[in-house]
Amino acid sequence: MSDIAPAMWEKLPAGETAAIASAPSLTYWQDARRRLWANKPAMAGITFIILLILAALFGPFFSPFTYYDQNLKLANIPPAFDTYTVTDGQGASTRFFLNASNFNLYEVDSGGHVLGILRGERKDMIKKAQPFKFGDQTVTLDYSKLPAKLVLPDGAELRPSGWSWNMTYLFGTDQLGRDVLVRQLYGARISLAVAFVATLVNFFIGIFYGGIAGYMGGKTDAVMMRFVEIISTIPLTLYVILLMVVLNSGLISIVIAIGSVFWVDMARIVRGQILSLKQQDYVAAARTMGASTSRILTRHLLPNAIGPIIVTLTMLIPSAIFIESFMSFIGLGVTPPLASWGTLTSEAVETLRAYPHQLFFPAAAISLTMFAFNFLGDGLRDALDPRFRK
Amino acid sequence: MPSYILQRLAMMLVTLFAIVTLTFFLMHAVPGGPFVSERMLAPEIQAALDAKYGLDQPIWVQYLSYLKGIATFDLGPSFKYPGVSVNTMIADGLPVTLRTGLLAVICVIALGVPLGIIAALNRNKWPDTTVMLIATIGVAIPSYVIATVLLYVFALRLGWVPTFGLDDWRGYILPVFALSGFWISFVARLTRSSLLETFEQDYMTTARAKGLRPGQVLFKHGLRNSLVPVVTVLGPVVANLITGSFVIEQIFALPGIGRQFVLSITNRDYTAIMGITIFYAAALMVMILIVDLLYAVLDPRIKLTEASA
Amino acid sequence: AGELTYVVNNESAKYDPGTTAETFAAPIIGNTFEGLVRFDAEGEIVPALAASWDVSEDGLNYTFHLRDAKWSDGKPVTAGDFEYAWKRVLDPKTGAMNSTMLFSIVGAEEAFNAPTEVAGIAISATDDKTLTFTLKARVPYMLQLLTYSTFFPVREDVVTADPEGWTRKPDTFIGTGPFRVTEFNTGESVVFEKNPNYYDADAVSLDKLTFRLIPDPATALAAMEAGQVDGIEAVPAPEIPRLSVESDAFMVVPALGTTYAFFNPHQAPLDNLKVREALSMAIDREDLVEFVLQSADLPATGLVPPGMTFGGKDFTEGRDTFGLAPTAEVDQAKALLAEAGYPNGEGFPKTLFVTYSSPPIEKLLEAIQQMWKQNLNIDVEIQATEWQVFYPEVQKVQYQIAQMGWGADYPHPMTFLDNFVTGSPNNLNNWSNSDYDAAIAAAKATGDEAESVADMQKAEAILMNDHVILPQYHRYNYMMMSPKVTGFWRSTLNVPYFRDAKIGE
Amino acid sequence: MTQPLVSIRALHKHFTVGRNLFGPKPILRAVDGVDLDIYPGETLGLVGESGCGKSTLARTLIRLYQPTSGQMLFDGQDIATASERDLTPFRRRVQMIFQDPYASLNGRMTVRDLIAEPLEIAGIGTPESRTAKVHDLLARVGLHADHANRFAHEFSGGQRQRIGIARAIALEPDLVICDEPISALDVSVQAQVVNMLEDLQDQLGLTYLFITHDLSMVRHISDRIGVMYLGKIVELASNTDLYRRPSHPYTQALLASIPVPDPTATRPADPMRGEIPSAMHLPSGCRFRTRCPIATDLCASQEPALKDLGGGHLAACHYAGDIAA
Amino acid sequence: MSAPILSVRDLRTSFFGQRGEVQAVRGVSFDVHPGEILGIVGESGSGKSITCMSILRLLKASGRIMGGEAHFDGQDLMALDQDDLRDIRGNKIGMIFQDPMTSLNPTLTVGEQVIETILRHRKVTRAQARARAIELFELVRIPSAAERLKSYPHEFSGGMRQRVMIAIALSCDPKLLIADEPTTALDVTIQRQILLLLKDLQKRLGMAVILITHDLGVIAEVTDRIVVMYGGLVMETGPVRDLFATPKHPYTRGLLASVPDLRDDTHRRLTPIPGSPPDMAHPPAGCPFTPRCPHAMHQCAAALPPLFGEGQGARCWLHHPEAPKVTGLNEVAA
Ligand SMILES: Nc1ncnc2c1ncn2[C@@H]1O[C@H](COP(=O)(O)OP(=O)(O)OP(=O)(O)O)[C@@H](O)[C@H]1O
Ligand SMILES: Nc1ncnc2c1ncn2[C@@H]1O[C@H](COP(=O)(O)OP(=O)(O)OP(=O)(O)O)[C@@H](O)[C@H]1O
Ligand SMILES: [Mg+2]
Ligand SMILES: [Mg+2]
Repeated sequence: MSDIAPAMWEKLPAGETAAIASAPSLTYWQDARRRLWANKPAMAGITFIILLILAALFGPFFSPFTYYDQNLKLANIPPAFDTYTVTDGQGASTRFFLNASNFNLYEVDSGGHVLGILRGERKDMIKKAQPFKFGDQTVTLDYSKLPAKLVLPDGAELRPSGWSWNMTYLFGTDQLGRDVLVRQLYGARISLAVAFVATLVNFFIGIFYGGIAGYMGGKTDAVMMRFVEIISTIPLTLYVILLMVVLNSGLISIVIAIGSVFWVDMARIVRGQILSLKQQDYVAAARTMGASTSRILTRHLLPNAIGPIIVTLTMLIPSAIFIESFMSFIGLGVTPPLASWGTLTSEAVETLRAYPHQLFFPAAAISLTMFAFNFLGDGLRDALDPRFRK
Repeated sequence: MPSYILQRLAMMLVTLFAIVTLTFFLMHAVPGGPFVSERMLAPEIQAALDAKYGLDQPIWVQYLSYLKGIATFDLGPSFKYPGVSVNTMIADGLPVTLRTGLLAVICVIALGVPLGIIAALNRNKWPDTTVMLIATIGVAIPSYVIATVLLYVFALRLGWVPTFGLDDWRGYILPVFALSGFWISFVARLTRSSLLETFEQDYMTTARAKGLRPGQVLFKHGLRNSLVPVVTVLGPVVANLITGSFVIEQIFALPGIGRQFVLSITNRDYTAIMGITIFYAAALMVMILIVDLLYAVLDPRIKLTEASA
Repeated sequence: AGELTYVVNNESAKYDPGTTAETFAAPIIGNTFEGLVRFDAEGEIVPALAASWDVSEDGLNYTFHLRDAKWSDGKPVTAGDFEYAWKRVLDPKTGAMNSTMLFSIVGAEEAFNAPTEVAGIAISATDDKTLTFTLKARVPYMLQLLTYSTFFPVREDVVTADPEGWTRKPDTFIGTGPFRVTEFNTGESVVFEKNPNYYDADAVSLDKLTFRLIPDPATALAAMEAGQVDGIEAVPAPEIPRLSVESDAFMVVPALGTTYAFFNPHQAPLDNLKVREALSMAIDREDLVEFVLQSADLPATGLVPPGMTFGGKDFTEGRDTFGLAPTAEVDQAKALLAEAGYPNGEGFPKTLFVTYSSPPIEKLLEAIQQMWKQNLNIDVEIQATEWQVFYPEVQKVQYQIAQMGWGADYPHPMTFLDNFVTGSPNNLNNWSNSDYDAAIAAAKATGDEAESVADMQKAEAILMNDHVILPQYHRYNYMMMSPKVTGFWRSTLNVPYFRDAKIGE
Repeated sequence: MTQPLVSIRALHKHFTVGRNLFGPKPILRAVDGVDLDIYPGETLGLVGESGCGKSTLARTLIRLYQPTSGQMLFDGQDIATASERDLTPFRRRVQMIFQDPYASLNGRMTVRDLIAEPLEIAGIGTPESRTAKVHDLLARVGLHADHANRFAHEFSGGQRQRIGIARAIALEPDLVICDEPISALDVSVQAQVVNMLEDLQDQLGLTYLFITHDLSMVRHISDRIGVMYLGKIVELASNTDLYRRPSHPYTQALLASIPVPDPTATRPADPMRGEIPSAMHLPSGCRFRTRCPIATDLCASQEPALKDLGGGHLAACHYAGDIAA
Repeated sequence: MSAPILSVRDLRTSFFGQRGEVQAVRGVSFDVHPGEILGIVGESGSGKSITCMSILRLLKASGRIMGGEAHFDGQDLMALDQDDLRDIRGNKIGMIFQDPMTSLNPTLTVGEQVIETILRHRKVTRAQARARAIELFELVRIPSAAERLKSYPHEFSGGMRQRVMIAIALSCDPKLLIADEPTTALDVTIQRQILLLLKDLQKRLGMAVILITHDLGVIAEVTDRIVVMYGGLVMETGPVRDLFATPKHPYTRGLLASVPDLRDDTHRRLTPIPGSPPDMAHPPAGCPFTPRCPHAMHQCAAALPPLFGEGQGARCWLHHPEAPKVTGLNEVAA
């Protein structure tokens, strides 16, 4: 009646079932690391940041330009343009493009490389026109009505023959004719350094300060939090000016300035979290084990507050980048011609209407970096919180 | 509780005193002075001006007389704006700043928190991605860029709102938005992250097991337990917003105290610097006190005396 | 008839004509007050509250005969008002910023330094309609000076009633000009109406004039383009090329101003004339204007800007270029630098170029920095600090190169040249040259205009040939005013006058 | 007799509860005058109504709560007032198994970290040796070595409790305070754990304070048993004594309520009546009188003290001697 | 017998984490009839709680119901839409969670947590709901009920919190109560009162109860039928008397043998089942109890046995007709 072999009814010898091979025991951090590695967006974020750092460090070597080399004649060139072609009687043809915001013509080759500015004839101030001679051909730039147009001698309008990326200056040039790309790579060095310092400071001062205040509670907390209030109310500008007078400009001063004031928000947030977390039983358990305050903070409380910490950390990065540009304005930051993303951005706001590309690139760089940091932050948060699973 | 508040208020005075003292000496340590202008003043005129405003006295004499002033709530006359007292200066600028600031606060709460909720509820789905995308850009782009772009697009190109001023209600839209953009993003992210954490708690399961409606589960059980970090940032944010922003007031030509404050620093208008700092400090400390009180309301396990004694 | 809104970018802290020295006060004071004389649209001195005047042969005694003018509250303007106003400025307790402007009057300086000497001030109202004063020495530009607000009358009764606060309230802000204030909205706007008591009220057309404060020029431009205001005081520099072709509201107004930098002749390496000259030669001023400023400003090779004419001839006409050119003279500059001991820039010590925080200026300096690097192979570091930090340092003459500039107080070359006289408070590089001082003194002493001009030109040459300043460009102002508005003008001293403004269709 | 390891005298722990903006807050007397000695090597069972203050007593004893008043000596050291620093050796020698397994396990730590933590704090061993020890402990409490990589939320209630137990015995402490260590475990694991605790006691001479509601288990494991009611010990006796001769009406009621694992057994109807008093409003006189079947006027007016019924059998009832079964 | 009020068929639930799938519940079926108390006992970690949570679809994010049905009152809970399900939860089906410490919201007063449930499902005023809450608190024997409504969970002892959970579950007079270890933190006097309360409700209102507990005394005392779980499976099921009298599964037998005997003073060593339960991340192919079973056969390791027998069924190969006989399990002792 049955298809079960009689042998199957034999008694199984003891210890027959082999213990399942057990995976090596991981500590929380090992486990977190493993989970972080497995998180694709986080890895993409890290990759981006690493590439960015590499680009910032080595990118400029591959560029024919430096961050300070100006070519005033090629100022404010966009990263892409419509090209026009004019052919003279000898059959020599010239490709060029028109910068509609400053009414200059620039010669380009067929690959989109900018060759130089074209010098026209005298401007006719009344008719708002300027003739340009190409061999025996004359093209008149008519800017009496905007947008400016190019007119052939027969009165017909010269139409673009196509468009091209700017292969000489991939991101265009700035107001002094410097390569935006290279400047931005240099800017990345400073801004990333600032972001790094801000992160470090938040991590090592903000988190611990807030953590200690929250965990200790009582008088310690009261005094520590009043100190935070003092720091956050003393006018930053005054403080920065004083620093600037005492220390002079430079990265060190920025580090000191950011380091001394830039952790108070984090401290507050961490404290708030710790205040409610410290009531948990696992903290009580750790205390009964004789865990030191620092251990309770680092092993128990802070990992459980990681969500808000990471959000705050990633939020504070752009703030730091822009505070740096504000400090530069006062005189504490980078000295020209060096620029940071922050100073590039604030400079470019002015030319937003005429040359939007000058704002676009630094703003995009900051945004992309923020995305990278956010992906990384989210990944970290997920990695550090075992309850979140896909 | 009332005694706790009294205690905190007393402590506030001590803190305020420390802030006043530090700011006062910091301010005087910084180079420049209220009479440095575009031109060189003849030395005799400089001396006459210093004498007129008591700046020729030793610093501690100035300090004591300033303290005497604020003890009677007199913030003194502005050095830069003769005939204007700092009290008036604040009273003049405050309504504008308060109006925009409070609207911004409302926006931060009314947009930031719901956006965070939407994102958390749709974790890793498109609404979440969208909100987080916008929120990331919202923090990555500084307010002056946002303000400039908004102004260009909505006021100039589209003409939907006036380019400057608060003469009608539409004038509020851009400044309030530019003011609150960063914080909306911040609060949205914070709310999302905190909510996700709360969603994993056992009592959320209990709440669902009771058959509560999703709204009840979310707002009564989920949100409240997630609000501690949000409230923590909101406190100082409110203080910041209601004391104005230089950039926004500058760009939208609003006569508020945020711009006033920055100008008073560039001008070294000593009394104005002090006055607005005191005002800001008071606002901040009150907000932080409120936050601490809210902690105890939000989470009964947090004891007020623990929050700070 | 009509209403007009004009945007200003800055608000003045003080509107008291006697005490303020702020340029931002000028638009308000200039339209609410008038002094003895005023400028017309062509920049000529014309009678204002004074109907006529006499100057003594030696140019020391001035007698003004006032017309029947009224204050904005209807009270008559008397010579005593002037006497009071001027003596008030000379009282140190008043806290006037420009008291020194009156020091050329006999007894003025003494009275300022010792208040007991007030009686010695040689200003007197001989009767209600006659004002006389006596100068210590000839002041060739005295009439121009009198257009400056320090010389405007103020009302003793309102001033003594509230010495600090009278300029804050419309009803005590009593002036003599074509408009009177109806509202002071701090941080926001100042609103004027036509002053019915103005002596030439018929000429005034506008009923209401609003100065709206919009601190950000980009916003102001947007407001202008959106048609929300009628005129704006300034436009953002990057917009100049576009506006100059696109907008019929765009105006370029010459400003009597020169932007230059001080070389500190007491600090190495700039104590070497050849170095200074080389540096000055090596910059391409035309490129700076065309590509960096992108404006119509004029490349400057001298101190005094064009725009001041004597006998129909501009002061700068035919002026030497002092070895400089609008474009860079690279070879000569290199040679000079080599002569100075730095062939091809080698061994050139570390040099700091300090400036105040101002994005356009910093950009300009970056371009100059680059030109020096490219043309002379020398490295100059730029340091920008807040004005309040920068300026006191410059006053101490503890810099190597410092960015600066000067705008005229009155349309006369002396407003520039006087700054470089030994001991002048604005002589910020402590340069001292006895020939220069002598030439200036001579220019002032002579009653002959041509001679005076020659002396001044000689003085400028002395200064420029010593290359203690690095002239960059002569400024223009770029503003917008709706084409509907006629009769508006802005003086070379930057005061917008709405006295004759009319709104057309 | 040997020196007690723990000696508690007149211990009080009061809480203020609720929120009262104005006026005094109500006081809750969770532990209200407890005298107790725990001798080395013994297992002292503690039973009592839920909410009577057992956990509070345990938490106060381990100084998670600061006692309101009273004395606590551990091995001669005053631990009621000692500073946290002075408590360090005490902390190493006394461990606690928490009543709530989940809340007392940090959700961000792997089981390995959780169990290794006391070892780490004490600075014992290398990471590898600690991991080995963790595996050993896991096996002892009936978990897999494989579980070491997991997090608390991935376990069932009983599994969590085992983690807590493994953690508490990791350091081989002198005294383990067990706050309902086995109530979340199934009976076979209960048996395993109890056997294990007993083995450890034999091997290491551990002392247990064993709080539980399981009267069969407490009888099995304890040497002496204390019965608590509303913040006080109402009866204390050796386990055989207590079960043979329960001398407090509450103890009697307790014993009568024990469910028997025999579906065929019949039991008297609910033996306990009357209103349960709250620790905020203690009744006058005897705390138990509101529910006591034999309460008299005396009970309402006078609070009975613990009296010795001989052989270390203490009971706090005016009629203790009379009613002893 | 009446139609079952809850009928669970082949319920399977898994958790998905970094370690892959953890099969917590692997095909559980049982019925609960109106007015019946069904006991669930079993190894800790055997999936009792997860089974109950799955029935109400209350799993956390990482858990997923892989299949099965649960018919309640004619509706398949697994197929119901969320709105209808919500009307059932807390109303027709009350649930008491195992861990009272973390299952109550720490930021709301316990009173509020009871009242909101009543307000959700009953058309009553707040005052009425409050009165009902007080009544419930008295029912579960929380002293000073009215006053303690205002307390927060952390101010309650473990047992008191558990009673709050019970009060919440009972607040709407559910037709079915799922009680996951409702009395573990209670002393026996109160436990008894609660159990009597449940019995009373069962009788009066015809409430059905699923009672999960480790306390075989409680099982014996109050349940009608029991389900014995091990390794995510139902190992044995049947009327409580039969099961206690003649356990047919070696696991059930081991379980019963582990209980200390109250009448025994000898301090005899307890007799637990040796070994440890299977890891559900790697469930064995055969009977999960095989490694610990004293009677394990090759067949046991090879294939999962079906449930043998009507009425009292056991999932054990020993009940296969061809299996060798073991005294006391598949062969009644002589
Ligand atoms: N979130 C989770 N992730 C992974 N595995 C889980 C999760 N929750 C529970 N499990 C696993 O599911 C299985 C069943 O758990 P369940 O809580 O149902 O056990 P139980 O029978 O209720 O045990 P106890 O009697 O100890 O409460 C356990 O092996 C547990 O490890
Ligand atoms: N943190 C606290 N704040 C206020 N009251 C508390 C606190 N902790 C406990 N209580 C109260 O103290 C009393 C005793 O609680 P405790 O937890 O010690 O009881 P228990 O004997 O352990 O009960 P169970 O057996 O139910 O765990 C209870 O009435 C409880 O409400
Ligand atoms: Mg307890
Ligand atoms: Mg369970």
